Amino acid sequence: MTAATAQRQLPTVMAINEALRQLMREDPNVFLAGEDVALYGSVFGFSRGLLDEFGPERVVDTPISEAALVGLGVGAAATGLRPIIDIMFMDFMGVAMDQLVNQAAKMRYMFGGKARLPLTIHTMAGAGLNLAAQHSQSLEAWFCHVPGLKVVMASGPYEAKGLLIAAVRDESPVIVINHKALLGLAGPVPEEMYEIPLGQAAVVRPGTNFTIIATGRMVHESLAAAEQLREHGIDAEVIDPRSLVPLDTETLVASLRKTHRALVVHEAVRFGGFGAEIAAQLQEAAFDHLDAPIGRVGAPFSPVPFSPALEAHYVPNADRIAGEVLRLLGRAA
Amino acid sequence: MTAATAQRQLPTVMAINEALRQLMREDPNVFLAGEDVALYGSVFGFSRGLLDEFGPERVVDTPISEAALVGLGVGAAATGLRPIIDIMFMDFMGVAMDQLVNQAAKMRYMFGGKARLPLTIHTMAGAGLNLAAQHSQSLEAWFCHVPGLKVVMASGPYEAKGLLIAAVRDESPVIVINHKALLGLAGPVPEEMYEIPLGQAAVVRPGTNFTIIATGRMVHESLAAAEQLREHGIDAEVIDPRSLVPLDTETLVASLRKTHRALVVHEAVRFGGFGAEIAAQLQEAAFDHLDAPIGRVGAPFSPVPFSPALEAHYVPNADRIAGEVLRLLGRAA
Amino acid sequence: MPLSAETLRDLHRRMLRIRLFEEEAGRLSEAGRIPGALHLYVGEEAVAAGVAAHLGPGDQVTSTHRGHGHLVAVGGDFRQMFAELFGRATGYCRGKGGSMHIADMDLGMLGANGIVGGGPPIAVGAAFSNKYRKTQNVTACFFGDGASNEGSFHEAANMAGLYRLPLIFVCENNGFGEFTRQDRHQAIRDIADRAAGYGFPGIVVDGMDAVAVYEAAGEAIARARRGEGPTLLECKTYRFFDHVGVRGMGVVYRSDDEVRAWRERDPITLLERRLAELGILDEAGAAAVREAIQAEVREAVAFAEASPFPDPAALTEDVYAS
Amino acid sequence: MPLSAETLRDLHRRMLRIRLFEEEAGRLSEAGRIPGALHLYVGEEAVAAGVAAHLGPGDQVTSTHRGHGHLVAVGGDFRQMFAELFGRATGYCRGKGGSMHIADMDLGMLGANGIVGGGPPIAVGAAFSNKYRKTQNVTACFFGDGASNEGSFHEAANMAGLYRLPLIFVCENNGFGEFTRQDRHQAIRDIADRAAGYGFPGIVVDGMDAVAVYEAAGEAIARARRGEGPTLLECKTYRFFDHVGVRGMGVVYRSDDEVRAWRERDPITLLERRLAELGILDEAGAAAVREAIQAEVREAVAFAEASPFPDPAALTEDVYAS
Ligand SMILES: Cc1ncc(C[n+]2csc(CCOP(=O)(O)OP(=O)(O)O)c2C)c(N)n1
Ligand SMILES: Cc1ncc(C[n+]2csc(CCOP(=O)(O)OP(=O)(O)O)c2C)c(N)n1
Ligand SMILES: [Mg+2]
Ligand SMILES: [Mg+2]
Repeated sequence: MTAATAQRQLPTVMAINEALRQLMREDPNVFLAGEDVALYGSVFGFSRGLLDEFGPERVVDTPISEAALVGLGVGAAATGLRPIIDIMFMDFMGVAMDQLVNQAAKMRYMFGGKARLPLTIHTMAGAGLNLAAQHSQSLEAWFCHVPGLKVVMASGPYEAKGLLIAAVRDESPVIVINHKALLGLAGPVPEEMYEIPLGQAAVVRPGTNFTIIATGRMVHESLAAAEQLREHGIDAEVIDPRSLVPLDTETLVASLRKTHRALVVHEAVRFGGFGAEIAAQLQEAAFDHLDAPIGRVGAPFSPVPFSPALEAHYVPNADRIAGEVLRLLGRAA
Repeated sequence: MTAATAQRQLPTVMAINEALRQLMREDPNVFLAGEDVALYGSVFGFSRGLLDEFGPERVVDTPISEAALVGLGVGAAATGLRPIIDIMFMDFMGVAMDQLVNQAAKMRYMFGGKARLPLTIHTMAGAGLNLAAQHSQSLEAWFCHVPGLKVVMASGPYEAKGLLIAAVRDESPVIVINHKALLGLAGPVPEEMYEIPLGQAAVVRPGTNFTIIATGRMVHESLAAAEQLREHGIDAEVIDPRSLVPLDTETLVASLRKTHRALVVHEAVRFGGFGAEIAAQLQEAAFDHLDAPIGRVGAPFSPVPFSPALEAHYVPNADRIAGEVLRLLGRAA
Repeated sequence: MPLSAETLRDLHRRMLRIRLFEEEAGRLSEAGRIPGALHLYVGEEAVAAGVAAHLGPGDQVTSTHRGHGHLVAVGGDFRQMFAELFGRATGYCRGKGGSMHIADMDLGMLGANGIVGGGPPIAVGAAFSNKYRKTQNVTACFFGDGASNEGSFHEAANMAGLYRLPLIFVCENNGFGEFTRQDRHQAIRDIADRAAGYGFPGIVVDGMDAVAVYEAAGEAIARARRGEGPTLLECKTYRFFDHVGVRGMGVVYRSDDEVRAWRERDPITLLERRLAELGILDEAGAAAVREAIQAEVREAVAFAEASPFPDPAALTEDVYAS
Repeated sequence: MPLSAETLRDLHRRMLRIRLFEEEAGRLSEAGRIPGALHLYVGEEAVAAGVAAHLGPGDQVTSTHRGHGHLVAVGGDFRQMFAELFGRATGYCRGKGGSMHIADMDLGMLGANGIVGGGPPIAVGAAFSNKYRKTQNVTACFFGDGASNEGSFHEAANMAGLYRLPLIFVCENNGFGEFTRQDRHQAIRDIADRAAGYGFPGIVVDGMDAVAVYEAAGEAIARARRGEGPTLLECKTYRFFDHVGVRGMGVVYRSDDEVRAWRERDPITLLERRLAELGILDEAGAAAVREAIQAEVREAVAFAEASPFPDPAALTEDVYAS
């Protein structure tokens, strides 16, 4: 990131837009397909203008048929194209799981390495907009458990662009997860194309005596928590894995070796979430360095409620994160 | 289990058959629907004879339409029946995930507690029969991460019957997972109806200085590993959670407090598997009692291979489990 | 056989209840007083009313994301509805469901559904249950033109046809799936044509004509109750507001002329005209009905706004039954 | 226009190659020498052969769990096929796929599929790709009568019709989904009728008559290459062996008489009779073809059995491309 380009601020939605545009300019085999991504420019607005520039052959509105939509990507990728398939809400993966998990993820392996699937699945996760149980989920744990898929989660505009570019250029199926509540969040985004290498975590806030590992929107809540913790004399390091598969375990372990304590934070349901994998790995890799168990913050064990009064308690926030850090440090919050 | 009935040995397939028969006799609202469960008695044979006894209204062959099949269960359960829906192979859940996860699991919550879904989904997991990547998976972690579903896994005939009866009598959606390679395994099964309460782990082999927590077929491999470990002077306790949601954390933690070391074993892919949740919970609940990190054994990060030569290395076995225990104890295997 | 005055008045009242409920909900949403997403039914009232007028105790409805219309049509309670839209503890779903999951199990309204195509498989289950329990009940499954492209619709239709379930599939063909016009999401004109592929009749009806819907639905439902299996009833209709909320985001996907032309066939106006012609309800009469419903709406909104939000303790309740 | 002798001989040879490959695979499976599940194509050869005879470089095929027939039909290599069935390192998939996932990407055979209905969405993608890349290539999507009830088929068919993709849907209607007869899994007789719901033609053809399949497939494929969109070609056929393997588990789901009646219409016998009548191939000629293929089978089996199993190190290879 050069100093000059770093100045330019873009909201996440425009960072995605720019990445798509540049990817399609770069490679004529790249196309975008999804429900209302063409004429309407996606219900989230991230593909506005692409139809005008690239035409209906490359920016494709599809029927409401998610299984066929993912299949469109699988078949096109297997025959030489580089599809970007948009599944509007991550919650809708339920109707497309077979194509993702039994076809896209396994094809290369089942065929003894003779298939190549440069397929990107883009989707929108997360709660916070009062969209209730079927439009607010964070289901990344499902995909992380499926060998053959790579999984990345963006925490802001810089990540959204860099991860999407890396995903589309990758030779394997990658699920790119953005968070609907971060679409308006602006930040510095270089104009040129750049990749965030899959499998490289970012130390978002260096610190010395506590490690917070957070994904997606929780990166911001964790940064806010770190500010709160400063007042308690705690200098928390915040790490954003960015890519969950492959996972940059090294960076996480290195931090833990330094701080001796860690908390994993995600917006997904805590029970059975990807945080469990990180926690399980960390306690194994750095057992002798631990001064406290690896903590986890996530959503409670319930569907996402509609009412703002409940959703506010459902989604983890800075207070809960800071509180959990203090608890792990043996102090009252 | 009385001494008399305990004598009777049944293979798992017949234990399932008996449970289904007794459940259907007990309650006229119980019915079984699935692909080839009626006339053919299921491709695994567990529903043989049911059509003759209960007729085609209650033992229902369906088209190959898993989404509608689960929906059949959801709609029937919501309107007063007590359906048992068979999804032949767990791998096929991919085409029915939405009905399971967005409908069955969430309906009660979304409707503020006003719906009741006494729905049982029965399915067959596991590798070991050279059925390759799409007929061998263990995907329980997906379901455990979904609030609103309960999840149980049977490790033999006694468990298959008792868990199925408990599941069908439960008022919420329960996924009952059997293992196809255990269908022929015989063991004592009481003739009368009995429940294995959901949320109650079983200490399958009491031991003093190491805890092995294993599910499904891995219970047997773990028992074999425990025998191997005896020769090393290790007296391993083997625990079968039986129910993953709800999880009997207490029994697991109590054992760990006693043994100070634990290994979680499942046949599912290790990365992102349910073992991570157990490990993460245990290290948190019993941090001060741990003499070693919580270990995990599971399948490697690849789809299930077809070739017997590869599948033999894919599925965890007693040797690997024992080896991992010894490693955790700091000794060479 | 011409419809009785009573039936016509009933249809009119059901439609007007939907309209006035929806218009108020739309206003409240635009004003930022209702959180989340609202998919309004305005313009399509004849469909829900014409079908619901044949339903009674023990019958069921599966709905869509555009579910208020269906719930009002089967007799949904305005208070609990508005309270739910406001996310209050007194709402139908204790505030947990909101617009997209509004339900009344006692009325057999098995829930609005945020998943396009989520309803048809559930409708199969409900209809199976009706048959299994040897009732004469039927299930009405509402779904959109867009939803007709989901695999779940296909599977459900095939199963319903195979088992000859007491079920009617009511396609609300409003010409769009979100912002995609029908001719850009399927290569057919009449979704009713798909019924032949499942072995039951498919019928096209003018979805702006409440009487036409009522009559066609009546036949289909009677057929279902007689045990003769499902029917696919395609109602050609139009939504007057945007896909979500009232006004759109400024992206043009249909012309003002088109909207205007359809609004000229406003199903309520059409029915009121007919009622007036038949001497069943004159302008004053219609105004009185309107005013009564309007009062009910006002009262319900007041009730909702005065209702408490759910207690945080409710967050993890209702996940499992016991 | 009558088919040329060359075409007829080609059809015969393709069918016979499938038959002899399959019969040997069946024997090996029954003898316990091939692990896992084997779904044999015997009886249905006319379908794969009649379609594949029109395919060439750049065209694709998506297949089913019953996939050997399709792979042999498009020119699959016996050695790599047997080696794959035996789980050897020299197999098409290095032993990782087995019967249910056998594939030859170079031949455009995009894989057998263990998921019923797994193929149609992938076929849509391949056909989309052919169109996108402005080739004249087509994709043939094989699927069964049972698969026609999966939602994925519906979605794929709708999408293919909408985009007018160069795709032919070839329904192998063998009268059963596993052990469930067609009249117990759908309420229609001709699956071709479903095409109307997607806006393209549906055609029924005698799937035991290779010439009939060849002619109908030829028209459909030509249409697709001309950019006129998909066709659904339903081939009425029958499988001579059990759903899995050769002999069943003893559960009766069809009568011996029924099997016998269909066997009397063995597609290979029918074609050989025709070839003999036309003076194209006499008994001795047919025997010679048969013997040559048989030798190839023997050689391939020997190759497969002599091949090494994959190295354990291969276990975690091929998960990702790099
Ligand atoms: C499985 C799924 N895919 C996509 C969506 C997003 N979505 C919500 S409503 C809608 C359009 C539905 O169209 P139609 O069925 O015609 O109903 P209408 O909105 O016109 O009443 C879409 C695509 C969804 N909610 N669920
Ligand atoms: C999604 C899915 N459901 C069920 C099965 C189990 N199964 C394998 S083959 C088969 C029957 C398929 O019938 P059809 O499509 O007619 O093909 P046929 O076997 O007759 O060639 C079934 C149900 C499966 N493999 N995948
Ligand atoms: Mg519509
Ligand atoms: Mg078949």
